[in-house]
Amino acid sequence: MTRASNRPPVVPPEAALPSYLRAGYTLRSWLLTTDHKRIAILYLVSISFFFLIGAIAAALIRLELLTPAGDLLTNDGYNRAFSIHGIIMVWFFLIPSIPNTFGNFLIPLMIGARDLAFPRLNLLSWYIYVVAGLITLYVVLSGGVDTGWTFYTPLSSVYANGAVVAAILAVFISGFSSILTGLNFIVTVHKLRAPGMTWGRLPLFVWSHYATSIIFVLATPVLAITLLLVAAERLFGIGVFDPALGGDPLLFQHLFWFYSHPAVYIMILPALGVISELITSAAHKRIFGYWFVAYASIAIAVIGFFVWGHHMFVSGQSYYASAIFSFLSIAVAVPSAIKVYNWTATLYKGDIELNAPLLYAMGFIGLFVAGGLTGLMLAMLAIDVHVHDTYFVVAHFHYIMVGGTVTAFFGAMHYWWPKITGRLYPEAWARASALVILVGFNVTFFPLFLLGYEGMPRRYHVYPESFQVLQVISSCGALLLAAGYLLPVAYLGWSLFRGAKAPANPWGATGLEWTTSSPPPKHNFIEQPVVERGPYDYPISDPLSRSND
Amino acid sequence: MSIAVRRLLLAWIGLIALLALTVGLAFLPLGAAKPAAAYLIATAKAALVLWYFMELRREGGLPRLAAGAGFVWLSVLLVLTAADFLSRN
Amino acid sequence: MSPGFQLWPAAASQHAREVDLLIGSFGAMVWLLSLPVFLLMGFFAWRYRRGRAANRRHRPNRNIWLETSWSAIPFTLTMVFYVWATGLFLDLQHPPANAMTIDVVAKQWMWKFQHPEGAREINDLHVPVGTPVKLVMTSQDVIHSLYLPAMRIKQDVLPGRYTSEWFTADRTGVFPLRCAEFCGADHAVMGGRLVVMSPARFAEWLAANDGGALSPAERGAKLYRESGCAACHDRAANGLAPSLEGLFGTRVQLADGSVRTADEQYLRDSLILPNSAVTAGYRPIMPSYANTFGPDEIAALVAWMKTSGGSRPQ
Amino acid sequence: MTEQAAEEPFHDTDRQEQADRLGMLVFLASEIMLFGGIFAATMALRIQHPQDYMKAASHLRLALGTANTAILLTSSLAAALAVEGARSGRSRWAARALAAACLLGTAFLAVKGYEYAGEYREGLMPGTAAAHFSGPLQRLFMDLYFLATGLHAFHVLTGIVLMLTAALNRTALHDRRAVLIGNVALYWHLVDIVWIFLFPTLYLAGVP
Repeated sequence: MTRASNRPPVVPPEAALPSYLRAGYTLRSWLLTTDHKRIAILYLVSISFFFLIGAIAAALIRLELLTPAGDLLTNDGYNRAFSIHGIIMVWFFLIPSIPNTFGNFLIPLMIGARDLAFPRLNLLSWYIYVVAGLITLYVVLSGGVDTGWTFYTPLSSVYANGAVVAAILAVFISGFSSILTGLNFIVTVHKLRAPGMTWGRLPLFVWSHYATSIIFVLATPVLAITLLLVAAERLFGIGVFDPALGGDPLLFQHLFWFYSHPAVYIMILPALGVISELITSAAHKRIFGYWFVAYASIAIAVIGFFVWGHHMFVSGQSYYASAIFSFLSIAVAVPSAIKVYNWTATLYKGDIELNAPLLYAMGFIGLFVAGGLTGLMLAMLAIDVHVHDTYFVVAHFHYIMVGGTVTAFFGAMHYWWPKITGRLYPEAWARASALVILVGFNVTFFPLFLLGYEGMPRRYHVYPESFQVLQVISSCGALLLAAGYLLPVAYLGWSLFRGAKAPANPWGATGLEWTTSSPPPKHNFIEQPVVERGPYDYPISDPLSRSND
Repeated sequence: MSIAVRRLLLAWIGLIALLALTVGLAFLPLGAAKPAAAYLIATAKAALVLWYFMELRREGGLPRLAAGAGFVWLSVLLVLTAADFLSRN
Repeated sequence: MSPGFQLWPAAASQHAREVDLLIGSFGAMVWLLSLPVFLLMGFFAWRYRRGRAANRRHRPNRNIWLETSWSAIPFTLTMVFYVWATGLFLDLQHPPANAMTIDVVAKQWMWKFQHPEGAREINDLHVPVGTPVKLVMTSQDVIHSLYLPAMRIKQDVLPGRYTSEWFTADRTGVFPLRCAEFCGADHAVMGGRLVVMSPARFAEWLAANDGGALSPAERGAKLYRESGCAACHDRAANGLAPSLEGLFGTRVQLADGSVRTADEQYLRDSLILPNSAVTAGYRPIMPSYANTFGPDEIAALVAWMKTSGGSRPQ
Repeated sequence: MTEQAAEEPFHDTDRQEQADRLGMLVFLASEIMLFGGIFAATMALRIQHPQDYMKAASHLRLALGTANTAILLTSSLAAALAVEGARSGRSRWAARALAAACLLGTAFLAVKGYEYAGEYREGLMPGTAAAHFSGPLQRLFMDLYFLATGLHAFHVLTGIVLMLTAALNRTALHDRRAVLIGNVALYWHLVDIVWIFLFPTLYLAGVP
């Protein structure tokens, strides 16, 4: 049942038009493809690989922290483990996670286009990502780096051992993949919308990816040049950030966080877009306050550029600047709060199907609220002075990045699985895994808030005994969380071969992507769709209320 | 000479004149206003290039927005960073 | 640092208790704002689940007033806490004038403390209860951060710059002292104890530990003499360089027309980068002492310039 | 005049042209932010050490910098004229204007190279045996100078290659929409704008 277009859904018989998966079986047909859907699959495979490596590093960290003494890893080994964990998870999983897989796959489908605006550029950005990834693998194999993912100077530029320059090069290169992806999305959304697909009819998923792309394009180059300067300092003694050479280490922090704070929104904005789709589809109801939610994405992307100084409250930054950044950081919470309240209002009087994607979405909202509100605490100057650089911060950003982004990633994986693979996943297993992930996540990361407030700094591999109970609870939770993440791998893998064939629109959802077959043919639609309704035009159960609409 | 070509030539004359002006101003005793004047003139030159050479005058709102975004965001970076450096101690 | 399980860190200053109160009340407000979301979400999911008979008639899917108010009210409430938190933070930036000043030099991976009376210690810091203590800190290598959880304060310690933090302990005891900014291999063990003692015990400790060592000011005076600074800076010298007597804390007119306060940072810069802030009326002839003096020596020289208050070295 | 067919995924050439141009403008915004890091670094140095910054900058040759600014501004004019030429159907004119822009770009690089050689002789090039500086701040300024102008020169070189490609491309010269030439010219103008801001940052800052 489709309402995005008043034409009957065009579902071609399998023989008439092969799906994108059947458009070629050779390796070459995958590696040289310009089909956005195939490139999305390439990304999915490669980011899953890096998620695994990052997770192994995380496992080492959690094992080491079982005891207060440093008995599993040496001090240096531990430092390399969390550095690799951070670098890989941030740049090789979280940043590309939702945009480059689901964004790549869905944006053209959702706006009724045949592909992204620059298909070859899209393939190029995957290759750039792969080159960067290979360099990172070299870094891992050659012994890693001990700078942390933040590369603070002068530690990274003068004192650190390890393959710092190679790691910087990897991150530098991966940045160009981000820039090209963002550019491609922006142009696609502007220039390839189907006839009738006005801005007010864009799915919120597309809005949030548009906002993300702004950050990709405008923030990433600053990181690129900054890391280049760190490498120059390390290699040639160009002391832009080295006080011994006349430079200023705080300048590095300014430039680094000018990218890295908006980068948090690169990770969370696409997730917010996913949740808007999941909630409306499960509730079979129009989103509450479409424009507020849409503009909230843009507002988050823009205001997100004004708040980076809240990472520097105790760094020696001028306290006037700190007071300004604190105020701006509180302001950025407003659009996020709007989204959460609007999702809740969307559920009100809906026709709610308690499916696995909704469970993931509700889990996301809970964790995102917890992460966001503790973020608000960190924006408060006097509180931040105490908990900055402690486990409180670690807990906070894991709630946003793992509890938020990764949960949304799994939610998206279930929701669009039928569209991407043409198979249905086993619903009962999926609900079970959603619950295991939610419980496992909280057991892993909630204790870290307490550890942080008690005063345990981050990046410690040995710690006072009084912290051990909470550390052990956290490590046990990590085991549960790992099980929760492996479960979907198993049953989704099973469903690839044994799952029931998926119809074009298994959810009864309204987006354009559900009007074409599952999986879609090479150019998405047999004929150009014409859009005549909004994105969430669900039937209203009571005909009387129609007059109010 | 068509109007379009004449317009480009005039823009170029303007640019060269501004260049002469900014070099001239550098030798006047203006004190702290000197860098401000130099950057003001640089902005005017950039605006001429954007408006006439890059033809933003013929464009709609979207390309103007795209061309302006980089400058706006760069000024966010510079202004807030300067806010720290200027107000330390 | 008693072993065993604990859920709340010890608080040993008025500021620490105020931060606890702040986070406690802010936490309460946060629950107030988020609990309805959690409850309503669960309630709606149950009440309006598919197949259950329920009244699903609803108003149009937007309500500007509702949306504006649920953005504006939490924001306004948060602003109250912003003012509170920023006020507490600004207190931390303004140590009382009578604070006891302790010089701190951080290096990979230890803390060096120097008391004004001459006692020096490593990793442990002894202070008297009830006296404001100001730590003036610099680093010899990378960025560190001196973190006193019981005081709820920390401040990054930078190479090439002075930063400071202060506290007034209001109960005696032994509290943790840690490095909070990742600084390399042994970051995790770069810490020690903050020992808060009664004034009498502290005086005893001080007497027992100065070991006949020179106070920082005395060491500075000695350096001034032995390094030949007097050749230019002495009043009796031929006006090659400004006199240092009573210089500290005054406003200095610079050659480029600007004015700077002669604080720790200014004096340090003048030793390391002498030509970036030349006093009006003098020529930029002073060589850099970056390779001659380490942070310890610079701290000693600065301490001497602060205390000499116009008197010449003995 | 030849009419090209729209490529996948576009349905008509109009749309495709707009998309290409928008893509270029978005890319240029990204380029501005890339140079932004260097501008921030020079700003920080100038705010913290205004005297040393000025003294270090005074060693640069203002005359050469000014000449190079004029050269680059003129080459930007040539690029704009090339677009105008292609659009009015005068493909030979467009080719000549592009060639002129390339030539001026090369002249810019030649002057820059001459300048670098002079700085090398004066011992102002960091990392060389002959280098001698009055202190770390002068060296840092020169480091930043070489980084900024080096990165810019790399962009100049890229621009010249792009314009040469366009000048040798018959289809592009005969395209009355001037899609390729127009986009190449956009890139060239941005290279110009970056220099317009580097000029007061590096050269003019040295005038006492």
